[in-house]
Amino acid sequence: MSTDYSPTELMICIAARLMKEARTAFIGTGIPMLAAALAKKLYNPDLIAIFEFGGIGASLEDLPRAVGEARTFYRAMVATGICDVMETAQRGLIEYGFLGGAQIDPYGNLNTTVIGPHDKPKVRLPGSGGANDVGSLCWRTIAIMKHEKKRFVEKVDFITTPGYLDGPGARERAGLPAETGPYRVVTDLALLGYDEETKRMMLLATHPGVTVEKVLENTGFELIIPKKVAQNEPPSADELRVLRTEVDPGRLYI
Amino acid sequence: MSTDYSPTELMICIAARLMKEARTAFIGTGIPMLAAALAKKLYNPDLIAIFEFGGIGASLEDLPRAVGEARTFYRAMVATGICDVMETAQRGLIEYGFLGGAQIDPYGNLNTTVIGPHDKPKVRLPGSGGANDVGSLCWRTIAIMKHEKKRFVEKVDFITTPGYLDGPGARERAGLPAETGPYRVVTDLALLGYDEETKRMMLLATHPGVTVEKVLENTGFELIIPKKVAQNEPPSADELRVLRTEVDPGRLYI
Amino acid sequence: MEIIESGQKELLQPPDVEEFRRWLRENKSPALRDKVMDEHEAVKRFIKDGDYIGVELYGTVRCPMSVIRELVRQGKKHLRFAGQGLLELDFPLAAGLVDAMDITYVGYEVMGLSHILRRAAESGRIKLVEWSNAAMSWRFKAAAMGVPFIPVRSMLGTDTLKYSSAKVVKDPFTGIHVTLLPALILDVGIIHVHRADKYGNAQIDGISGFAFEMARASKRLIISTEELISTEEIQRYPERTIIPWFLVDAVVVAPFGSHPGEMCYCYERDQEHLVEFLKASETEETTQQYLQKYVYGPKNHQEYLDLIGRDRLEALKRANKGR
Amino acid sequence: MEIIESGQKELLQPPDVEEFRRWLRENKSPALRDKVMDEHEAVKRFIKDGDYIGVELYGTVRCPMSVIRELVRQGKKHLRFAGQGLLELDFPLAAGLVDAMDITYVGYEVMGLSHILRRAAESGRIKLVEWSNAAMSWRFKAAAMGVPFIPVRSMLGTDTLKYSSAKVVKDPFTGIHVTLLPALILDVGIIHVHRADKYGNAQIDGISGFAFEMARASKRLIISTEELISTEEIQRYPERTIIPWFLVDAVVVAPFGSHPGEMCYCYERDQEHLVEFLKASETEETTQQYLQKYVYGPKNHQEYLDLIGRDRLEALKRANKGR
Repeated sequence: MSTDYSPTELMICIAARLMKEARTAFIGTGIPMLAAALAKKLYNPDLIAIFEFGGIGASLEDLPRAVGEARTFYRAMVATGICDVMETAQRGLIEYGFLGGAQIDPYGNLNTTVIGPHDKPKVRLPGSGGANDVGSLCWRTIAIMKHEKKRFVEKVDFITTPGYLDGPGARERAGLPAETGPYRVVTDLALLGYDEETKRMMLLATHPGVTVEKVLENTGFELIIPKKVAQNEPPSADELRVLRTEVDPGRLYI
Repeated sequence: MSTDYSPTELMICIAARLMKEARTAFIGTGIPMLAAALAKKLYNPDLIAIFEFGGIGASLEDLPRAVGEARTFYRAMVATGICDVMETAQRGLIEYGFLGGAQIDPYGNLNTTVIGPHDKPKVRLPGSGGANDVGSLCWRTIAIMKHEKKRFVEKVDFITTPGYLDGPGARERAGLPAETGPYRVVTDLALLGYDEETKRMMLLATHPGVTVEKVLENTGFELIIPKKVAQNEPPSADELRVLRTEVDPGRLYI
Repeated sequence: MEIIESGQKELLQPPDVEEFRRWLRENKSPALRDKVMDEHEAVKRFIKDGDYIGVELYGTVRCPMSVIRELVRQGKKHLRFAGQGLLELDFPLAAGLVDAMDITYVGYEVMGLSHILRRAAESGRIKLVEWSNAAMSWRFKAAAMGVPFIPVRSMLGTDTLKYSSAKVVKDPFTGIHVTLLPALILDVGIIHVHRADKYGNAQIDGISGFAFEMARASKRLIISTEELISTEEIQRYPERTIIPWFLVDAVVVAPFGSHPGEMCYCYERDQEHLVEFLKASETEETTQQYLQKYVYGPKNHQEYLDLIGRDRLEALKRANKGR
Repeated sequence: MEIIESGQKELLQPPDVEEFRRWLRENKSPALRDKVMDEHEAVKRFIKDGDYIGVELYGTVRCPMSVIRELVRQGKKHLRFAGQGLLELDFPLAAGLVDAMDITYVGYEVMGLSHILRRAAESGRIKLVEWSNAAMSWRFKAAAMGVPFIPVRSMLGTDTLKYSSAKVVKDPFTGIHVTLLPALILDVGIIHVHRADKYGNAQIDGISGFAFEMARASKRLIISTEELISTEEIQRYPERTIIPWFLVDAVVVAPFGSHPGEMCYCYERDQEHLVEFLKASETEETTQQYLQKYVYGPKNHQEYLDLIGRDRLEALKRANKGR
């Protein structure tokens, strides 16, 4: 255990621990990449990292700087194209997907398109990118977010990427593949999940030194607080060592 | 001019002459292959031969024995797959297609599926293969047929491959690409085409020594006979020399 | 989009992409396991009575014959096939193992009709549903995409459509009629390749037919390969991996695996043997004699190759001109 | 198949596959012509005011920057773009050449938002229609197939669909709802590749993004290439030809053509230059200064490379580790 770590490092470690049993994961640039690399090194060497533009099964020994660059297929067994990768997800062969966003709502719906009205936005964000596809087609998605009231909102300005939409059964009614949907949210304050019955977001565990109250203060909607809220372990010495000396020794991201 | 040639050689030469202006042609095994090779050598070196399982632009210096074997892409610039080739045709990039069949009707519809009822056939034929696709998607199709009454019938037992279906506008009404359809029929007796207005088969030219009457005797439907029926030139000495010594010196097909 | 026309034949295999997703999730593992096994084990473990099977090939090219002979040897029953082929369909048909086929082409191009198909179809012993070559490949493509259908502009207006299970609808964007082909999800796919590693990462030289699509449309996938190569070699040219390991269940090493068919850049087809087979196939009796000699007789691929003879195989290799 | 939902945004480019067929028939020639030309000629001849343009790339990878800079230099107007990109979209946006985009992602991944897109969108200067990355590639795939739409299971239930021009229908085979994406036929496609011959036969190393689909979805196609190779080399490995010559109108030889982006197995991206651009892009004024210096200033790709400097380019090459 160590107390000398950054919030980003903690988020990476929490996300990596979620990958302990994962077989395949759709990886985006940034924290998901580091989490996957850390998980591969410490917990799950068989984890297959998949990048949307065609890299499948990269070693992740060198951290990619972007989702399409050579390190996403360095020593990989497959270098294909985006249609093949997305269709692999559409067939149900990709288990986990990582997502980010400017806003998230209690059902895990994400906004990366606009703040304000679509045709005259206050802030124009990049757009869906592969997020909508990952959120539609993977079995389980994990959102990585900064935990702020303006980001955790009752209703997102624009549903770029489907969470549970407006509640139980809504994904299936819309035509999205059955049994898919949001699984976890990793923030700088806590680890969250979803209530099985209502499909609304639920606190699972707070980070070291973070109270339930602090989480609630930074959440703009009614969050389900179960009777027992766990505490996340801080990064272990092992996790930090591997993260800093092997995963990102050049400190590209951390 | 030569009088010492086989009916097959004549058919090859007639088909090759049809390729004088062709840019791209979908080639099947047998006569179309020889016609394309002969056309490339004598009339149209730029003719691009396309084989359904992926070979595009083969030299045809060695005759393929089958539509998928290495000579269909020997010294070709592209070796791809069947979907890509058929989609290239679907986009309208393949001009000519060659077809054969057990039966043909006045609208150029072809049968290669069954003689007799489908579920209890008198003769089970191979099935469509790529024929339906070639007949649907290429701009112009050329049928190569033995000219017999039992093959040139008023109504084919089974429309495997679309000709003009039941007449003018029928292809478009069915959803087939506009302005496509049967163009010529090369038989061992004659060269035939289609009347622009009725879309019914029409005699264009008889082979050397063949009378219009002989063609009619061997046709099981009412054939349009225009006022002026041309005479096909027999194979020239040049055509025969190239066919025998360069196209098929091993006499695989002729 | 109103339905304009529906093919009247039943769907031999439902395009249930939800069931396909669930099945793949529960049964497929991306773990890097050594999957090399002989054809006996591959067929025993991954093909079951009643399965719907697809075989990837074109003409006599890149045919997974060693696996097919083993399938016949093990006498798997009540099979249904994606019907595009030659010997690889004629053998199971002649052995009485096939109940139904989605057929596009069973025949020998310029060498003539399939006598075995004729006997099976004309006696009414098997159910046949009609498609075109492209349609069958596109049906695999739809399954590979994980969607229940794919729109195309083939088969329209014909009896091929009428005796299929396709549907015609009006496109809501442009108003033209298009054929919707139902996805074809295979219980088992069988593909012969030039080289693969022990995990199943496979490369194919030259044209690739419908290998890409069929591999992705298969629940279980048996790869046979001319050559086993190292994973390092795969990793060096990852763009050449046409079939990734996580789709593959068995890797069967089978040099001359396509015999009597050919393998581009490797060996020519055995025309003499093909003629021998076609002659034998003319009657039921001689067909069974052929099967006895070449399929049931040798107990595995090696014994089959011994029967054909090393000299003959080497001659087929020498006849090939390479790249 | 009843229509369950229709995206409310207009189709920026109609999926008229009949018109596409006619256009290709009348305008494309498979003749083996030498198509090598400089970027000035390629842009002048094959890009017109009002065109709908697609640029193939992913992140800062394999970006056809030399052609894009020339496009901006020639000031082609009222363009519409398939909106997935970074600098190759930001440059024309900043130059005021773009009226509308089918957008999926314009941004810099971990490096942040596009300031140029923000100014264009927040001022209401451009029309935006929303899609996902896969949806855009699938729309190219539909066009490449020559069909007006393709069914997928993405975008359902979201505002992304509502602000698109997709439609949702009930699949007549299984009853599930699927999204129908309209085919996206490009007036012009621009793709940068590792190597091509003078006719336009092109090879790409490593992942291929959506090059295969986009090349086939384009009426006119400009290829820029790191290296010109002989047709003999193409013929030796015909399975490596990802873009066949008959799709290609111009072959522009452009070493370091992706700069400041990277080219896998060749050179790394120029991170320093990217940061310089991103900083400049923060205000309208500094953006125009950047364009003045790096786009309008050099009169062609060679002058641009001279401006960047040989040492720097060689360093980017050395930093790459190859296969």
